[in-house]
Amino acid sequence: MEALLPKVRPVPAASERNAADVTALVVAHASVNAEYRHLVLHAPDPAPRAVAGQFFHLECPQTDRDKPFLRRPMSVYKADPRAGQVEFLYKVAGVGTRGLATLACGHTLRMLGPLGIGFSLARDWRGIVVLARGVGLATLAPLAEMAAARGIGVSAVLSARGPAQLMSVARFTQIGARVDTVFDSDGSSAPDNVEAIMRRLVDGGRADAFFTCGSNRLMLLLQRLGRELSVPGQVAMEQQMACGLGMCFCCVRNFKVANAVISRRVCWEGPVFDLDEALSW
Amino acid sequence: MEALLPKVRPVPAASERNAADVTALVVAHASVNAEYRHLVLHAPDPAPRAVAGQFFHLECPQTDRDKPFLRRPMSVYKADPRAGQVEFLYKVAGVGTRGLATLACGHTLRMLGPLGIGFSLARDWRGIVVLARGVGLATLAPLAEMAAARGIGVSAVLSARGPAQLMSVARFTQIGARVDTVFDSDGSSAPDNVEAIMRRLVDGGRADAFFTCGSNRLMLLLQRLGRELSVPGQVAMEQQMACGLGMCFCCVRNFKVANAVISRRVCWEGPVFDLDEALSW
Amino acid sequence: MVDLRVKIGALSLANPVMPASGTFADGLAQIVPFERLGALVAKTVTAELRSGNPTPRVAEVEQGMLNSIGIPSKGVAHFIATTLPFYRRFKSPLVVSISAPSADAFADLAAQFNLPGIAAIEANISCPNIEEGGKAFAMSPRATDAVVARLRAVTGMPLWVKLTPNTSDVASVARAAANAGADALVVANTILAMSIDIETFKPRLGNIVGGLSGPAVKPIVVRMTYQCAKAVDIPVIGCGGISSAEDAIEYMLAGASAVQVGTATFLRPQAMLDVIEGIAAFCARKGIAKVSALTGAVGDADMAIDALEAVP
Amino acid sequence: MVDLRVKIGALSLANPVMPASGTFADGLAQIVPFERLGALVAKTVTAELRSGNPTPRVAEVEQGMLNSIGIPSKGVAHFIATTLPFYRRFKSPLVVSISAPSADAFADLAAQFNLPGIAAIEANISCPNIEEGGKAFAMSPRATDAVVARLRAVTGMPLWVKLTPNTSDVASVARAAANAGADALVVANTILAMSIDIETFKPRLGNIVGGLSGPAVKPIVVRMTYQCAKAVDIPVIGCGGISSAEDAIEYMLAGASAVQVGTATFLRPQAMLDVIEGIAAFCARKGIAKVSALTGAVGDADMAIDALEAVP
Ligand SMILES: Cc1cc2nc3c(=O)[nH]c(=O)nc-3n(C[C@H](O)[C@H](O)[C@H](O)COP(=O)(O)OP(=O)(O)OC[C@H]3O[C@@H](n4cnc5c(N)ncnc54)[C@H](O)[C@@H]3O)c2cc1C
Ligand SMILES: Cc1cc2nc3c(=O)[nH]c(=O)nc-3n(C[C@H](O)[C@H](O)[C@H](O)COP(=O)(O)OP(=O)(O)OC[C@H]3O[C@@H](n4cnc5c(N)ncnc54)[C@H](O)[C@@H]3O)c2cc1C
Ligand SMILES: Cc1cc2nc3c(=O)[nH]c(=O)nc-3n(C[C@H](O)[C@H](O)[C@H](O)COP(=O)(O)O)c2cc1C
Ligand SMILES: Cc1cc2nc3c(=O)[nH]c(=O)nc-3n(C[C@H](O)[C@H](O)[C@H](O)COP(=O)(O)O)c2cc1C
Ligand code: FES
Ligand code: FES
Repeated sequence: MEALLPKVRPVPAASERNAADVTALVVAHASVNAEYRHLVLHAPDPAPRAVAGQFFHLECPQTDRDKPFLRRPMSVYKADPRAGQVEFLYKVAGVGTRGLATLACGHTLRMLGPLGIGFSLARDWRGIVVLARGVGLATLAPLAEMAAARGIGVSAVLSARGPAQLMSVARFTQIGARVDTVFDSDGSSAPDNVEAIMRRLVDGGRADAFFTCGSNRLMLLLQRLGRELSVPGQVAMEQQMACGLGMCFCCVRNFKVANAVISRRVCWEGPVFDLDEALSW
Repeated sequence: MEALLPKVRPVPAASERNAADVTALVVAHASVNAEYRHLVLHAPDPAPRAVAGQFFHLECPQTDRDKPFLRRPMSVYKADPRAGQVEFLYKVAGVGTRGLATLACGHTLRMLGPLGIGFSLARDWRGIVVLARGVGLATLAPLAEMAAARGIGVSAVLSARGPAQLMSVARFTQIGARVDTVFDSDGSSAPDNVEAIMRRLVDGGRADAFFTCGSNRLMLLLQRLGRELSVPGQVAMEQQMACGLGMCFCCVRNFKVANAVISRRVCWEGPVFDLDEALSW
Repeated sequence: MVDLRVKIGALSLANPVMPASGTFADGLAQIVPFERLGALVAKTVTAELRSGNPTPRVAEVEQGMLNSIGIPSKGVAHFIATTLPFYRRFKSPLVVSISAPSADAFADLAAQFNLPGIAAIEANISCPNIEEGGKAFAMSPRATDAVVARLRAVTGMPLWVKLTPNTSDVASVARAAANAGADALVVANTILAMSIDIETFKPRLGNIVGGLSGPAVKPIVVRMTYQCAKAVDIPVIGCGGISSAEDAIEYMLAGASAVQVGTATFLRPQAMLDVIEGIAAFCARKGIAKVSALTGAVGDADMAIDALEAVP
Repeated sequence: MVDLRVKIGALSLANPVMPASGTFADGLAQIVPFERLGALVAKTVTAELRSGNPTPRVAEVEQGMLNSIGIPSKGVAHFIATTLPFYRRFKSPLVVSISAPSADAFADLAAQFNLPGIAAIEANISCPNIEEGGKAFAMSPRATDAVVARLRAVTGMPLWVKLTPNTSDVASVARAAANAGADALVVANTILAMSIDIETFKPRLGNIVGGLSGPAVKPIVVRMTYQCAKAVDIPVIGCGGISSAEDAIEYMLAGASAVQVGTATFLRPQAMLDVIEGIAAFCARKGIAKVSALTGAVGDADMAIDALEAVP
């Protein structure tokens, strides 16, 4: 059954992967809102061949105030092999991202990638539902485009604190996605309402699979619905990383497979995992 | 005997000193030759009240390549209380001075000082002889001005690898100093010749005291001559420093006092010491 | 207003910040009003004259420095005649750090400091013990017990014992010191280290090896502070790589009742003042009325531990 | 051309640079041609399945990182079936790192690696010894002697013993390992450390404490390498904070015959290649024909020591 492919998909060996540590050039870098920044880089191969759900490990600049020691993982927000570009959408959260935020056009950035396993789309799917919040948008926006390119319809439910925090809506509407927005500010992001929207999308035949990222609460909601309504799903997860290459075992998360709890490396076996196997974090 | 004042002078207590850690503004910064740079700072009180032989402890900027951890000591090359300026002449030697060399006009620099004990001039001296090489020039140039201001004649013997390495000659000639230059390139800096010049200056009644800095070899020469010809002297010494404030005892050097070898802190009991007591380094 | 006072046994300090021994002297009075410090800690003094180690005595490394000063000292008589009167001018309590090569010599020295104007004795037992082939007392619980018991017998002063990080089991040493009668522990001295100039092939220190201090040691000594604070009931004073209020707070959360600042003062002479102000500001922001509430407040009890279980 | 070859006992390496155990895996093959490394060192394997420690397992500190991975392992059978065949594809010698909770268990495990395609066994004896209340073997000379002697009895393979820096007297531990039959020492594993988030009051590691690695530990471990190399006649492999050719050279001058690179690979995946090239360039510039001439070449014999002598 191709719809179940994520579950049985073998983890690709190192020889089937193609990461490289490249020096990329900043070509645009701007604030999206008070917290998020959008970074566009010109990067040599293989970086622009990243697929939705994959990530890069970024060497964040040191500043007088901040001395990030480790690299920081960032999902690819857009990758364009023809233009030779890679984009990120990130939240200024701490030491590393504050350093990143100081990059100006013309500066360079070392980045390792593409890393990890991206989203999978089964050939027989006709519609997918994407539920995103916060940073999750950065990860799911390119998935919507990938789906559209394969003729799969996309319904996106985008959750945010308020309209000012909403991002990337155009990325979804441009590919013809049906977009629902829900907010904390007007109460529409409450679980009951999100669940109702999801059920309507499933009832409307739009949900051959669920995709989510960015919120533990939404992940659990979608997992419960997926089990009840027999909709498969994928979730992109985060974890603190050191190497990004499967070497250090820092980035593990727990998954429930059959009756056992197993740990998997987010950077190597993920960051995209089967929704049904994911455990709360 | 005032001429012997450096020997018996008590080391001033902390309460008689006036160092502060100030933020100074770079107003000029240029190369003097291939190795040396001249840095001019606008600095708040008490920095511009530094006297010849005193030094500052500079917080050298970190760069991508260099991360100086400790501060670096630098002699005051010129201090002008009315203009509120302090100047340094320094050699780009390693981690710290490479960092320093990146300062541009408008940048700021933390500096602690004035530190240490400067040169002393006895009231009854009529002429002093200054023997300088390399970095020693930076330390001795303001001494010449201090002497001239007190009506003491200055004879300067400036030693360098070649004419291209000679610096600050104008600082000496402007105050009417008699300047001899000696070079490695033409052999005139050889000990015998320097000694001959010195003896002539003493014979000519120009040497009530010797002053030197920057070369162990020249220091020993002057010490020997001073003992033979009963000319007192002062030497400004260097040593690696951590605190600059007499706290860490990193910066000690050995001195011979009566028949004992004692250690003194260059930053606190010095950097200017009695020439006769100094030991080779 | 945040209450910054802390108690180290019977001794009350106006705030938890004081200098580390050997990184503080009269010269700093130009920059720092000594009255504002929680305590004054003098450089370690020995009974006899000592010259210290050959130069160079300092080398910088990444985020830290090596020193091999080697406790130069003008001896106890000079200290009592000169250093003591100087520090007595300030109202902050004075802690006298002492060192000696045997337990008996330690006791002889400590006995000479039963003097007014001294608030506590800090026994720097990280120094070589000639009775154990030059191994520092604080490297072994047995030698620590021996020297602290002798010290306790001769002094009624608050007795602080400064441990070395160069030991396998700092908690056992801490317990030995506490059981032998220490009133507080200082954790810790410098970590033995080395640096070589690859251009000249020479060690960067005249003494070949020296003590590492500064930010590089902080995570190691925070761990030791945590272990010691769990091991004993007496106060622990944290010392190692503290250069900001954040660092000091981390030590306090790990179990320290107060902190000592060393190397940071070399880089920023007013560092201790910044630490005091920063702690007050932090407590105010967090709604913490007394800084002493930070001591040992690390949230280690209710850690959310994943139920990891491996399968092939 | 500089001769980069070094010998670790009977084993010849094409160059002195190899990864540190636990910081290396197949994933790096995308970036680094494994044939160019002096050796390949696999992640420590245990006999049984182990899950490792709770998350977060990593925290960054100044010039270093803390990890509390805890040796997750899929067990020896999986290693032999899967990991071994993978590494055997490369011509660089393979070093298998092993760990066990008792001397007997160590020996049982080592005996299973008397297999073709393995160049050496690295015994990671920095792990807890259940027979000593969980203290690491390498914290004491006695426990080290016991485990190394047992290992020596069951394996004819080159036996490398990896020491812990968390000990009072690393030279004695080194001597114990050498006397019990180790062919080489790896100096050292990580230094036990801790970091607390002052906003949340939580330890930054799920396991509360973890191992410090990276540039911050270099001066400490260079010192240990120097002490161990002076103490034993077998080769010492330096490991701790090496991220450049300069660092590697410093370790070799201190006495290391080869070096392992760990954390630096996380920051710059091609770090080992840069170290190899940098060592070759350094030797060429200095006119050093064989890199092995660097080993122990520190100029510590003729140090100009000042005749310091104190007077009041
Ligand atoms: C595969 C992957 C893809 C990601 N993609 C994006 C993205 O596209 N845009 C974006 O804004 N962020 C993304 N993140 C999260 C991003 O890596 C972290 O926000 C960033 O590392 C924080 O670094 P910092 O130094 O700014 O903050 P820090 O000071 O390191 O930490 C700030 C807070 O973030 C937490 N944190 C730190 N690192 C991580 C991490 N790796 N994962 C989760 N939490 C972390 C810390 O515990 C702390 O609470 C992704 C993470 C992963 C693992
Ligand atoms: C009181 C005093 C006044 C000084 N005045 C001047 C001055 O006016 N102009 C000037 O160019 N230099 C002066 N120096 C020397 C200057 O401090 C050093 O050149 C500088 O610290 C080197 O730092 P770096 O990081 O660039 O080099 P590093 O990488 O630290 O060292 C380069 C070389 O210089 C040696 N060195 C480092 N620090 C010192 C030091 N404090 N004293 C002596 N040698 C050192 C090192 O051992 C090494 O061989 C003075 C030193 C002292 C103690
Ligand atoms: C230059 C220097 C001299 C020191 N002298 C002493 C000393 O005399 N007695 C002592 O107990 N500790 C001494 N120490 C250790 C410090 O008191 C302190 O324990 C150590 O430096 C760690 O703290 P820090 O990282 O804040 O510097 C000295 C440290 C330095 C750097
Ligand atoms: C994430 C991580 C995992 C490690 N796992 C192991 C291990 O499994 N076995 C081992 O002997 N050492 C392990 N180490 C220690 C390293 O091999 C090395 O001794 C230490 O990191 C010091 O070197 P470095 O500073 O170059 O990283 C690990 C270190 C790190 C950072
Ligand atoms: S980050 Fe190292 S294994 Fe995932
Ligand atoms: S530099 Fe600290 S005493 Fe002189």
